[in-house]
Amino acid sequence: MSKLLEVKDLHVGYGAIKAIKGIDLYVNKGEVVTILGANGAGKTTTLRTISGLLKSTKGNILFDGQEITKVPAHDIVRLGMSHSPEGRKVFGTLSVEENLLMGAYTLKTHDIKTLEWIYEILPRLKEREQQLAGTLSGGEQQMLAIGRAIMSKPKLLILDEPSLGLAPVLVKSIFKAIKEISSTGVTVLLVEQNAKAALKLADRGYVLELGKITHEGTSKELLNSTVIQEAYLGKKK
Amino acid sequence: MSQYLLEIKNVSKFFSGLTAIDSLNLRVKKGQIYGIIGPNGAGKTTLFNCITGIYTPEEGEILWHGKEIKGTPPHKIAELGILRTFQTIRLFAEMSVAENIMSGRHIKSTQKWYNGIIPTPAYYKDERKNWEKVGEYMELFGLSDYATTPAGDLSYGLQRKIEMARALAAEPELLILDEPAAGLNENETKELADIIRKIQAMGVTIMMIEHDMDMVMNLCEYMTVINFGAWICDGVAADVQDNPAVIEAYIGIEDEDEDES
Amino acid sequence: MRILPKVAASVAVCALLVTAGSAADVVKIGVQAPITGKYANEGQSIDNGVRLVIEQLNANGGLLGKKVEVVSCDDEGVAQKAAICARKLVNEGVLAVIGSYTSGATEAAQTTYYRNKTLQTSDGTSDSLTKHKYWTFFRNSFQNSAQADFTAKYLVNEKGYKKIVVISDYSSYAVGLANSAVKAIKAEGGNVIYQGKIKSGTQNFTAVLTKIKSMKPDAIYFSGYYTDGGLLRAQQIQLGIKADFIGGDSNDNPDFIKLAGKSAEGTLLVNFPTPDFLPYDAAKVFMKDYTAKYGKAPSSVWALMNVDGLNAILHAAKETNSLDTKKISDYLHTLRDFPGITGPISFREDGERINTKFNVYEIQANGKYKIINK
Amino acid sequence: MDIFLQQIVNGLTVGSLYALVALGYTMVYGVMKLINFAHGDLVALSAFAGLTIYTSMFADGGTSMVAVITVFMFTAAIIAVVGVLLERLAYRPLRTAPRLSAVVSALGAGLVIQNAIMLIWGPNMKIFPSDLFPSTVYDINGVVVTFTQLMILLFSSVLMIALYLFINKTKMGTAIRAVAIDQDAAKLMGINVNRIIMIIFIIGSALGAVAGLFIGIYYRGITFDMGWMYGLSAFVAAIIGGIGNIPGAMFGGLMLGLFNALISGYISSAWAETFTFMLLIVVLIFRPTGILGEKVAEKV
Amino acid sequence: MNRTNMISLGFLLIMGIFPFVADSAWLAVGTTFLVFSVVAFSQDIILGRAGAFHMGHAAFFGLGAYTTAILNTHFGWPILATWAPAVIIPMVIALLTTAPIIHLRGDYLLVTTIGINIIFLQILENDLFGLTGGPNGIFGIDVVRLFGHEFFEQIDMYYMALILLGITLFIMKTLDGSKFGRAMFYINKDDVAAQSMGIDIRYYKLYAFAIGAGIAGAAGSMFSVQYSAVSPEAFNVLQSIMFFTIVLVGGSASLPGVLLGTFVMFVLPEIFREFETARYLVFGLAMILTMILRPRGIWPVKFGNIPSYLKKGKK
Repeated sequence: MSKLLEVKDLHVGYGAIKAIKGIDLYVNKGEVVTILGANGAGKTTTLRTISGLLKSTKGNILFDGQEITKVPAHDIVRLGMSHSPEGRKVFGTLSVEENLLMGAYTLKTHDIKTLEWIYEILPRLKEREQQLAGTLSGGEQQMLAIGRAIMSKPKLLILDEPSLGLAPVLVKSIFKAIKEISSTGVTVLLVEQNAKAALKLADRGYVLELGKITHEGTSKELLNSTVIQEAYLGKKK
Repeated sequence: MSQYLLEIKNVSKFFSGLTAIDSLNLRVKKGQIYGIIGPNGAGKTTLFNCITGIYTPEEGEILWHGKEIKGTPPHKIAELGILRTFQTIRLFAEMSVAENIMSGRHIKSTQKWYNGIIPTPAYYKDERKNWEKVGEYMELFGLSDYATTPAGDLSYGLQRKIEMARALAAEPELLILDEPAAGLNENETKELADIIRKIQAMGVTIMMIEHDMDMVMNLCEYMTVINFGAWICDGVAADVQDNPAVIEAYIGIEDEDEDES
Repeated sequence: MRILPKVAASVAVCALLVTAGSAADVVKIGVQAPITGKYANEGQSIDNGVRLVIEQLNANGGLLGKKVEVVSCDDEGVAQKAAICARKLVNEGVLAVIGSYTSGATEAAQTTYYRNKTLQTSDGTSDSLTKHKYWTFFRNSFQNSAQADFTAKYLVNEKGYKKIVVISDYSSYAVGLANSAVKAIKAEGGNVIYQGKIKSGTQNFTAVLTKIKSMKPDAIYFSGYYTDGGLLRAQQIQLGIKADFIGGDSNDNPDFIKLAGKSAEGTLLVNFPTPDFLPYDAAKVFMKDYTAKYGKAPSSVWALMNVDGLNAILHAAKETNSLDTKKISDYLHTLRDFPGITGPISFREDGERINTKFNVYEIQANGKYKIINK
Repeated sequence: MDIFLQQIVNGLTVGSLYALVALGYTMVYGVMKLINFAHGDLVALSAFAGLTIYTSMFADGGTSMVAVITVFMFTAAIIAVVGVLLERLAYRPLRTAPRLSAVVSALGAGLVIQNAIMLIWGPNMKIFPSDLFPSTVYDINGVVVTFTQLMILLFSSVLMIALYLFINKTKMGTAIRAVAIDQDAAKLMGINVNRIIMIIFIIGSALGAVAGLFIGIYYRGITFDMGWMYGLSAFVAAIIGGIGNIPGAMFGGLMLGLFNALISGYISSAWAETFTFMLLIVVLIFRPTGILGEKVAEKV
Repeated sequence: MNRTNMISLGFLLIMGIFPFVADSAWLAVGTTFLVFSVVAFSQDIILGRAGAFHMGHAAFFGLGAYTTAILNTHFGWPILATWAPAVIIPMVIALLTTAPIIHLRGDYLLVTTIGINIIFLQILENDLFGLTGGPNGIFGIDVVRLFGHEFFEQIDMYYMALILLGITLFIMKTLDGSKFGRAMFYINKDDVAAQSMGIDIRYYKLYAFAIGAGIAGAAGSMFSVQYSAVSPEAFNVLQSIMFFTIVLVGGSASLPGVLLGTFVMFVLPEIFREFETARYLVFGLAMILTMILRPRGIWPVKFGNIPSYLKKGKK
């Protein structure tokens, strides 16, 4: 299997604060990989650096064999990476449809098929097509954020906490959608709070603590170890 | 007089139709270390913002010593003795550590309105007294070496300490800590736990949000778990840790396993 | 505080010594004029005019055997800048200051010149310029009230207007002229149906003009400056207000015609004779020299007025054989019919120039002026 | 009644000029959160540049629609280039600097443009020829409308409708709105934020240029320092409408124009500015982000 | 003795002997420099310390000037007697006008304070109650008389302005060392954190406006006596913009910064008068360049001015 994304010895800092202290990870083509970790562990920072929003202080990022460490964010999108950010960040005063069209900004003309497919796997969006994104519920906004991210037909889809603040029933449908997306061959890098659900979906996982990767392994290994429970709920007794 | 220091009664807060806090109840006793836990986005910080007056909840009561304080502006809340730290550190980054901590002395300062222009003997005395207090708090938190260093130039761990020292300098009755251990390493976290115990020993009641469960379980005498702004359970550490609803809220929905076909 | 006077005294002595040292071989003449800003045209003409006169004077051996030097200060037509200029020119130790162009800038500087015994001559026309009766001040033009009297008589008696509108801007000059005109028109038995004000430089005067339109006036008298007057006339015609437009002296500027465009035709202007209409030989010579040196004519008669003020002062210095400003002033107060380029010059005890004469011009289709009063 | 209608016509004319200028402020503010204090001076610059282009190209040929359109196109292009340069040189280096530093830079840029105008064209008033547009006057039941006024109303409404459609109905326009909402999210869509900002400066400056030319043609006399006055009025209009909001700028401009005309016509032109700012303060007290502005939730 | 005190005293000393080396024209420039630096400091209290985007300071400066001018010329008060009202009236007006808008954020406050300035100017130009003298202002303001002595020489003006600056520096020092000055900084740096420390934002912002307006009023009074004339142009929005720029170019909340700012923005253009019209062009370029190269001003503020007994090891 070839590596679609490879991160080597990545360091990121804001001023005096070092958020990421040398992490290595990779994502193979077609895989679903998840990064787990408590709040403040540096998951979001890692994703933002990969997609070019933050500059690394040290280290390399390779995408599809190409060095992208210094490529600006908007050009990385053109290479086939799409990032659905934490907190959804939908364009509140744009309609659902316009949000989706923005997702296809890098394409000359957007693909009707992709749009139809998105409406198919996320039917709520079709109902709300002309509504302003800011008026949607949290779950609907999350669906929109995911839908928007796959409008550009990416090779790699990065999802940052897609289930954040969502009711269980919504979490289920979101994960169902992610699964469907990955089944079409899209590689997925997932940061998730909901560790169980994430690991069930993923092939492999990394556990991030205080800017360092402390564990990695297949989903099964991680699910069966006590690592996760400890990372989130503290050591039991 | 109520036996509780702080009581939250059926408090709800809405943001443009979304329910951030859903008729929540909790009661904090004097001298307790009280934990508020729950997954990201559960509404914990919103709750703190309601208590400290940054938001005004639409429904319910917030009682301080049995008296309603809902709708009181934040600076009055501080004067009542409720001080806080922030999830994303909010220090006066360009100002020195000592000056940051001095902001906690603001409500204790006795300077008159004209002292901004004309110094009086009382003014000099008041200044001296407050700076000395700042010195004491710097000593307590081990910050004395950094007195003149801009707060923003220091590490995460030190910044967390400055934030706590600043709040403590106001001599609060209730100290609200929003994720004090976020971004700290293991040693720093341990040190933090010691500091929090020391603060408790000084007679200050503490309410905290924390994700570091080790720390929460060790420190907090009582805790409430919330998700989607609503109460899930409360109790002492052991009860909470074994509660299936809590585990579900944190690490996922067990029944999804069976869902697969 | 106690040492303050002492320090002041010692420094003043030093300053005196310094000025005395340099004053030995040159005489300085100050020009305070709006060399930049809205009235730059006029200010530059005044500056040029003074420099031409002094150049000619120096070529003829200077003043009392001394070389004369011109020091200019740009007051931008702004009162506060004028006050700064006054300080500067006094510090330079000038004998006399020519200017400024606007009444406001002149008035702002007057007190400083008076306190420092420096002569000043200005074309400002506000009545208030001579109210202090400063012995240092000499007006080289005419009082607003004189112009207002002339205008009122012309409007009411010769033209027989029944409904007159009077508009000014907010400057003390224009307000003063408008108030005097209203008073004079009433005294002549005329009827002022509306007196309004516009804010100079705002360009859009349609609101006030629309209001005027509903009153159906047969004459609009504007006492402000040409920069607004031209636009006011153009917008009046645009709005279809069929009234004669009579501009006060400050509308006498080529730019008025440019601004008003075709609408300029038929506009009446009340002013002192313009340079081209001055019947005196000295005026013709001056105009020729000026045009030869600067490649264009002075922008209006105001430069010539100021040159006359300067000439009168130079004449007085020669006559009294003195650079003592008090002596020069005393002489000037008794001066009668000194032949100036804008006509005979005589000063009253309060520094007022007396016996000036006015014309009414009509702007022709070709942009030329035609004298229409008797 | 016809007096009232006349004031309305006059107010709308001035109002549409304000609106055109206000659009430049609001678009830049929407994306960069920066008051582009130099914008008013760009408007003044366009009047001078347009006059020079006209006199050098069509000095003796009289006027034709061709001439007028050529002048408008050339001037708009020149001002757009100046606007882009302004952003590159004075604003882009300060994107991450404290807010007020960019404000000072904008004030400095305004000073540079204003004084460049003075050095190039001199301090005196320059005058537009009166025959650029036919001096036809239409008298509709006592309400007088000039050909120039009609042109101003017509052109500015066409431009505003075109801009509205561009912003709301095209991909580029949607991208501009997206950048205004969230630059990071926009980058993640593959939108080149720098390019969008450049486009905003091109559009804003070009609209300002059109306004500047109309000011020259309508009022005829132009001075190097007139930009400040139009800039401030337009800026106030943008805030009243809700800064950052494009229909808000159009609405604010027209409203301010009408308000001024009615105040001047019925109360006193002497206190027009006082009333303008009273209006602004009252609007801000009741609607802190302007009439059409969105409510911004404070994030803690 | 700390650094700020040393800089202040050193500066006052240098300015104190300046008249012995300068000619009278430069003395006039020096006097205006002193008066303008007082105004700049008062602007800095509002803008640099409390962090309120205030671009209408010339109004308060002008209020002080006109108070003195009106009381003196219309009502015959001696100049000395007008000093107290020239401080108090701007303070009161500042409180009344800013109280309804003090909650406005950033640019909104900026444009409404411009509005205050413009309304003030319109009142002056419209000659309200016949007191302000319209567009030309008021001329012939008296000089300071004390024990039968008339202080009208340039050098008198200079030393009066220097004393005023000395008083201002003393007030600034007291303010910075008080809970009031600190509260302003806290609000400026992070208003949410400041509130949570018990600081009433509204109160301290208004406090800043009141003190700032009062000091500006005193400077205005001095200004009117110096020129024996006041006129609206001296207090228009462009002047406000100048004071605003002085603070930011020099370095907000920085004592030497504000002095440098006043020097750069006011004295340098005087020195380069020969360049006449081009100087403002160069000036605008310099403003842009300064902000690009030193976004926090030429001499940015340095915090950490704390009692020496708290300073231990320094890291």
